[in-house]
Amino acid sequence: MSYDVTIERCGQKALFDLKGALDAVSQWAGDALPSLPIRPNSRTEEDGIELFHIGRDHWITRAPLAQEDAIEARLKPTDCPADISIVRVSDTMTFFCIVGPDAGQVMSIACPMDLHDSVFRTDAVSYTEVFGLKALVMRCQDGIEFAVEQSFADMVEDYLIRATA
Amino acid sequence: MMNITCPFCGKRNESEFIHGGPVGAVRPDPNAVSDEEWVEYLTVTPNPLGPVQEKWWHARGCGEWFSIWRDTRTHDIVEAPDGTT
Amino acid sequence: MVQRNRRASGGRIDRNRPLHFTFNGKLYEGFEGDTLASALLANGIRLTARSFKYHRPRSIMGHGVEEPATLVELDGEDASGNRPATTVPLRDGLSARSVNCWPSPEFDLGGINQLLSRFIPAGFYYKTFKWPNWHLFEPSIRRAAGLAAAPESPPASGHFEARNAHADVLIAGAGPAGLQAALEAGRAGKRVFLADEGAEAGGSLLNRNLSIGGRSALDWVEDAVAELRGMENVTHLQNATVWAYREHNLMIVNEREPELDGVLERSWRVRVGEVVIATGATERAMVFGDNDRPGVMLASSVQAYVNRWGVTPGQRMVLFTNNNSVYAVAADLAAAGMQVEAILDCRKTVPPEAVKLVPDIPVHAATVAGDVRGRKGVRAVKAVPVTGGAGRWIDCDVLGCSGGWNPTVHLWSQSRSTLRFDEDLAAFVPDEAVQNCRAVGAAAGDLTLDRIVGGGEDLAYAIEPLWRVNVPGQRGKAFLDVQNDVSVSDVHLALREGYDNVEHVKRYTTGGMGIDQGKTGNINIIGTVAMQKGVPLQEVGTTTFRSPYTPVSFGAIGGLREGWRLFPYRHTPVTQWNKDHGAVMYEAGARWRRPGYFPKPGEGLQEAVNRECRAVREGVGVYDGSPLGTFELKGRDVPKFLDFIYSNIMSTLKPGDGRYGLMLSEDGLILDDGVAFRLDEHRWMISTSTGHADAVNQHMEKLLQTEFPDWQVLITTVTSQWNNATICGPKAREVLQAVDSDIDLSPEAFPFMSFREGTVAGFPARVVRVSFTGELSYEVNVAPRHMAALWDKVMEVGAPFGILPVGSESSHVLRVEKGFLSLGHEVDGTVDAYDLGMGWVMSKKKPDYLGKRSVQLRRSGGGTRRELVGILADDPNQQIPEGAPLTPGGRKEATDGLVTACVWSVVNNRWVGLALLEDGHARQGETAHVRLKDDVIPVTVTKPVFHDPEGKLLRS
Amino acid sequence: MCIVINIITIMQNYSVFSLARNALTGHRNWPQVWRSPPLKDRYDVVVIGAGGHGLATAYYLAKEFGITNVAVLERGWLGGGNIARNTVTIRSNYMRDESIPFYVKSVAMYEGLTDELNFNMMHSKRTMVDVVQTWPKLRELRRRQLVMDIYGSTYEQITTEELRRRIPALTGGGPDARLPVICGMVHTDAGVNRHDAVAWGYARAADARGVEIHQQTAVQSLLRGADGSIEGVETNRGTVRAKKVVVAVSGHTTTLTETAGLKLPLRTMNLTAFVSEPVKPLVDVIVNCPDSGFYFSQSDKGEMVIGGAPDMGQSFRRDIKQHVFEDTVTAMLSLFPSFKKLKLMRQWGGHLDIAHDASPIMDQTEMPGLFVTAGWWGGYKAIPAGGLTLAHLVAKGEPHPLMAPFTLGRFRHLDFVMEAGTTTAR
Repeated sequence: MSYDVTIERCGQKALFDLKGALDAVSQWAGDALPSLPIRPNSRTEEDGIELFHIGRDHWITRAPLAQEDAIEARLKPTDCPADISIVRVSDTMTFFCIVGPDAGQVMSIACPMDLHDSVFRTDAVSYTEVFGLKALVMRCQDGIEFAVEQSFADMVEDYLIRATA
Repeated sequence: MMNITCPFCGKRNESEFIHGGPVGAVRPDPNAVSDEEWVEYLTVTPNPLGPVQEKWWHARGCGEWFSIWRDTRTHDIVEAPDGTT
Repeated sequence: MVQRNRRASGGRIDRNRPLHFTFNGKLYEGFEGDTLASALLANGIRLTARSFKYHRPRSIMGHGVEEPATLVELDGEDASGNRPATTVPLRDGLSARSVNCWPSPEFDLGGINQLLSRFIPAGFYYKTFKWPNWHLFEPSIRRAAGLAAAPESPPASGHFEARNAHADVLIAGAGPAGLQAALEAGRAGKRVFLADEGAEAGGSLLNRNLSIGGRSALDWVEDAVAELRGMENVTHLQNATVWAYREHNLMIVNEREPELDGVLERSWRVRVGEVVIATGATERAMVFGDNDRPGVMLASSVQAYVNRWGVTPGQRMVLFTNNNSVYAVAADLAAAGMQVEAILDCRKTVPPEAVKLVPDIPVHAATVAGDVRGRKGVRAVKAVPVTGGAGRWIDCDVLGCSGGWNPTVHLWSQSRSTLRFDEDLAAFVPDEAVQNCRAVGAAAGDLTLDRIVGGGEDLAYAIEPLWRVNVPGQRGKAFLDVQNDVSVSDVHLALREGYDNVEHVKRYTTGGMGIDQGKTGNINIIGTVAMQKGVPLQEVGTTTFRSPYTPVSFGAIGGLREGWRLFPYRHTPVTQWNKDHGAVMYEAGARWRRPGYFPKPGEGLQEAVNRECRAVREGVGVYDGSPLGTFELKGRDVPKFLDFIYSNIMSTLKPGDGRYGLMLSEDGLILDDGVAFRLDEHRWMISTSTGHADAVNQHMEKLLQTEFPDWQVLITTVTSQWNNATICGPKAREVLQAVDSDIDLSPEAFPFMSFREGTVAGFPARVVRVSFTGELSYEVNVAPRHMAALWDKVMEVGAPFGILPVGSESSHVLRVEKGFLSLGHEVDGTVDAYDLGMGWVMSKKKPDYLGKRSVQLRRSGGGTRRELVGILADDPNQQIPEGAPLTPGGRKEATDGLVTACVWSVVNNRWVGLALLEDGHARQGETAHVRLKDDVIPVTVTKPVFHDPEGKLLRS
Repeated sequence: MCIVINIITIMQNYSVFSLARNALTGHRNWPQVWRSPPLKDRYDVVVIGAGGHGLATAYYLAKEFGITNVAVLERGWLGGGNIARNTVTIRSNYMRDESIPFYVKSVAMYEGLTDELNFNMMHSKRTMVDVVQTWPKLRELRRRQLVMDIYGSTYEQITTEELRRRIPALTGGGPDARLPVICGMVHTDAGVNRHDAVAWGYARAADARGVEIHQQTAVQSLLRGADGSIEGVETNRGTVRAKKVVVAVSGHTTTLTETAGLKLPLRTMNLTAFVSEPVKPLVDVIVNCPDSGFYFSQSDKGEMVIGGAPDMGQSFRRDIKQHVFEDTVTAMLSLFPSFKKLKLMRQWGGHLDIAHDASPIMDQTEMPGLFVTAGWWGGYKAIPAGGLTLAHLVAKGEPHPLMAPFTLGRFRHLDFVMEAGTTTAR
């Protein structure tokens, strides 16, 4: 038998990089975004818009690509004050979903981080290593979702195919 | 491969980090020091047989730069950013 | 095919599943559950090997990883070499050969060495083979050395896998102590990782005939394994060796035959809170004359073959011991119907409870084995009083020895935890732990079952150490390391010559440096050294225990990563287009795969490059500049920050304008060159060279987070948010117009070194007027999702203008013609901006910036500098090799320069070069000399620019 | 100079004849390779560290400069430092005028060392072959080639076909590989030998010339005299005085010099190596793969001796970094796929100090009479020339021309000797 997983190279989504102090960012974002997660490496979601707290004074928001322009219009990256930074980064990452009973085993080949559900809870999200690359890892329905820098996507796909061959 | 405590992410594999060298002297005012002092600042770093304070970058993680105290004889992290060991 | 040494019943083998195998070409039969060793013994095969140095006949001595004597080479699909026969699971169709003997163990030509043995003592090669030189002898020495042949090919099918795992506690060894520890941890709800090197759990209990609480110990094992199987928090692996103990409790495990199709072996990196070392103990050999004769075995191994594999290695046994453990062995053998002729026990008095176990077996106290008869197989052993004196011969075909037991402390020692010599056990045992680990069971020196599992029933362990038999009249060599043929006389010679540290002894004699790493013999070497020097063993100390505990195949260590995945690789949306259009792709900086050039069918590199360059100089070309590192900087302090990291002034830039700049390291070396643009009051964009994008990112973040935490600068990497097609050449403006943009492209509205946002071909775009070619040039940045479409549009619209894609080879030519700097060529860790004729980039106004003081200091030394110049050979068709040195007058002496680049210039229709030359700036017009192997090329020194020196074109 | 009264002991000649003669007497009459004399309280020169450089320095002090009242003090056992741990690659394919002649000299001295010391070094001049996989690396190696030629060191480019003919096991790196093999560079001067023989040979020969070697003698601190110059050393066996002290303790240089308040631009790093199981002869050259980051050669015992990149960070712990180790292994398997079935038999680490510019430091320090030889990254190949030139400095007070570029003076104006990163086989 070989691994019982399905692997999907996901379509693009809207991504915005948010940097700055919690108050400054929340204040500027107002109701354009759900409330910012405060616990390190955790995420929140409200009607399709997700927020990842993945670094000190650093968040990423993710939404369906269709909402990209609308969100940008609300966040007004070019107008935001000097002490915060908002940058559209939708194209910078490619997401992969690994779902199925053996998703955990496949991830244990790819990723050195402890993804056991007692440690990496359902709302967890974090940058770590996947196949030696910086990657954003989180849970998804029946498995794990992760993203790598877009230019590496072909290589990661090659790796996953080999790992589950 | 060490298990290094990142102040934001907690314990992670050393392979997620990039070593940034020991914490050396504070950068002197280059217009106020002698040549000798400048050369020493540039080239002489702490090299203790024992605990050394050094910088690490969580490059494949949250991007935080931080410092730890690590014993160069054992690689034990004698003081992590969050005070743990 | 009769297995004449196979017992009628008993053993953990399946007699209903016969397996056929060949050994040295002959066909034999064994059973499911056999190892190659047990099957060979079952078939009465005695001679299984020849020794490394003297080619003495050898047989199987042990039953596990400790086996020193019999190494085999496997053929066919599982081809591999140097495998102890005791660790090779028997398979149907298995084909094995003895290593190190030719043509066969029975008749071995290398055996001639035995006759020469007195001429080749330890370290003999240090003293001879010197004249006329070692080369004369080396080939034959090497042929003799090595054991098995090297593997000829990778595994025909399947692949290796490496995994990560995490646990609260890892337990190495599933013997009684390991199982006990696993049950306790598992019941406590801990995440447990239990790994054992054997085919099945049980450890020594599989070999012995013990009971726990009145039941067979093996029933207890079965229950334990079943209970563990029921715990989802327990991972239990057999055929899995914990072979390395790394810092911070990272344990490396090698799993053989994992249950997954196509996976040959699996390597586990297990990070754990606590390590429990339950690796048991290894029996030690006895040291006496001819103690390597076929039929001399470890007593516990004889017991293992009888109990576990239903094999009687011989008919008439003699046992030789210095401790109690062999009495249970004797009892088992007697019960199995073997004739045990005698037990030779070097102890003055034998504990009665031991004797009670063997009522019908003669026990000779204070007696040792003084000699052995039988070159190709033991025929008799000489029982000699330990005090010396006349002995008597006892006929036998197997001599089982127990020199006592060594706790298996390899992992413990690898963890840097300390050992101490325990006088009662006469062995090195775990002492102080320096990482979070503990040893349990025999590994901790608890050599009796009751101290491990409640109700365990076996004999107390009482030893009187005997490091070597020291009675007169021993004729044969007494071996300490059977695999490397190291004998007591070798160790004595080493000591006599002054190699008196145990590490010297080990290196001089090669004792303990075999594949078995001296598991049965090292302690005897230490003991022999101690006896000779008259010091306690503790003082002699052990040699270092190094990973791996047992050899591991490199394939498993590598896992999936070799081949194409060895290094990451990066693509742009244009990569496919490049391949489709015949680009020669190769590694550029930062792991990008880039087009080197685009040859037409039948076209060579130079022709293709000339074509591409001509297009850029005379018409228009386009290249994919996506890999350039790009960062957005935001905040009030960005101007201050940029002024600090660049050598020139950036803070004065107006929104929409940009500037080229150099980044220096603090010690004044050139880190990177690139451009900075001001997008608006607080937003900036900088671009770096492809190769240094990551380094610059690290550099900036380090400064901001560790040196200037209060500076308000926020950095976002946008290298992959903006790809670019850079349109360059006299017709660039026309082409961009045709591609259609809402940006006013007129030179007045959109001058050189400025930045505009708008749309190009209908896509949101950032257009930048920079030039790395010296021509009018537009860097059109769009989102990657639009890049392929933009590229197609540019090629389509550009076709009438004769647009060509430009590869990195042409980019190189174009920048050399302009004398533009390339970090990989002109910058090699010694030159500074002044040397490169770029003094203008070193700000005089700024009191301080990174590298300023160091550059001043370096130049204040007043030494001559190597400065960037152009060089032209007299013959325009004379190419000068890049990297060639220049020397004074072309003489063969210390160089005074270096050719950094040389290209065929399409605009000058000749070869032009760049060089770093001592005092080069002052030597314009002079002749310098490029020194080749057998030739000198005189060159005229020129300014380092061969095209549009005023820079009109790029500003046009 | 004063007359030196030599107490040269007769060194038993090693030859096939002496071996045969001793065989007949059961090898009972071989003399001690070195004496164990009592430790005196004063010597002309004290050398700290009985490793390759320390022993060589002591030997050449005695042989070339007649200075025999020399004690070599060793904390552990003679030849037990990095010389017991290195991968014995001897070569001179460097890039800069400062480096090449020094290593050319060292290689030449190594080739004559068996006769010089009457001890078989098992020197095998088997050439080193670089496997080139990127164009920038080829450009860099070509650059070295012509500079090396000026100093008589050989470096020839060969085609991929020739490369594969010379290294049949090199079956990876094909045209479609991640990093295709472009060509090879052959350095015929390179070789390997037996590291223990180097330590023991120098020790035996130095001892025969009167040098005393004291093992288990740990130097705890350096003693500064009233005039600020070195006065001797404090050891676990008492004070030993000397007007000249040589620090040759790779890795621990700063640990010692700090006891005298000196500051040196050195950092201690860990470098690891490993060997495979012994197999029949397969590769008869030193294989160096700078683009992949590993190198290896096959020992006369049949083991593949493999080395890779150093660890990040300072370390005095001789440890294995699993991820660094795996990088080396995977790189090797990519070019030598048949090694997947070869087995790792032993691995180890060693620590060494690296200078700010990664080139060696041999000089008298600002403390008169105190000399250091340090910053040796791949210092094994430099032992003979390092020992000879340092002995010259100690004896004559001025640097030997070959070592002049490696003195501390270069840091005064940051005139670094940048050879760093020019190859993995350092």
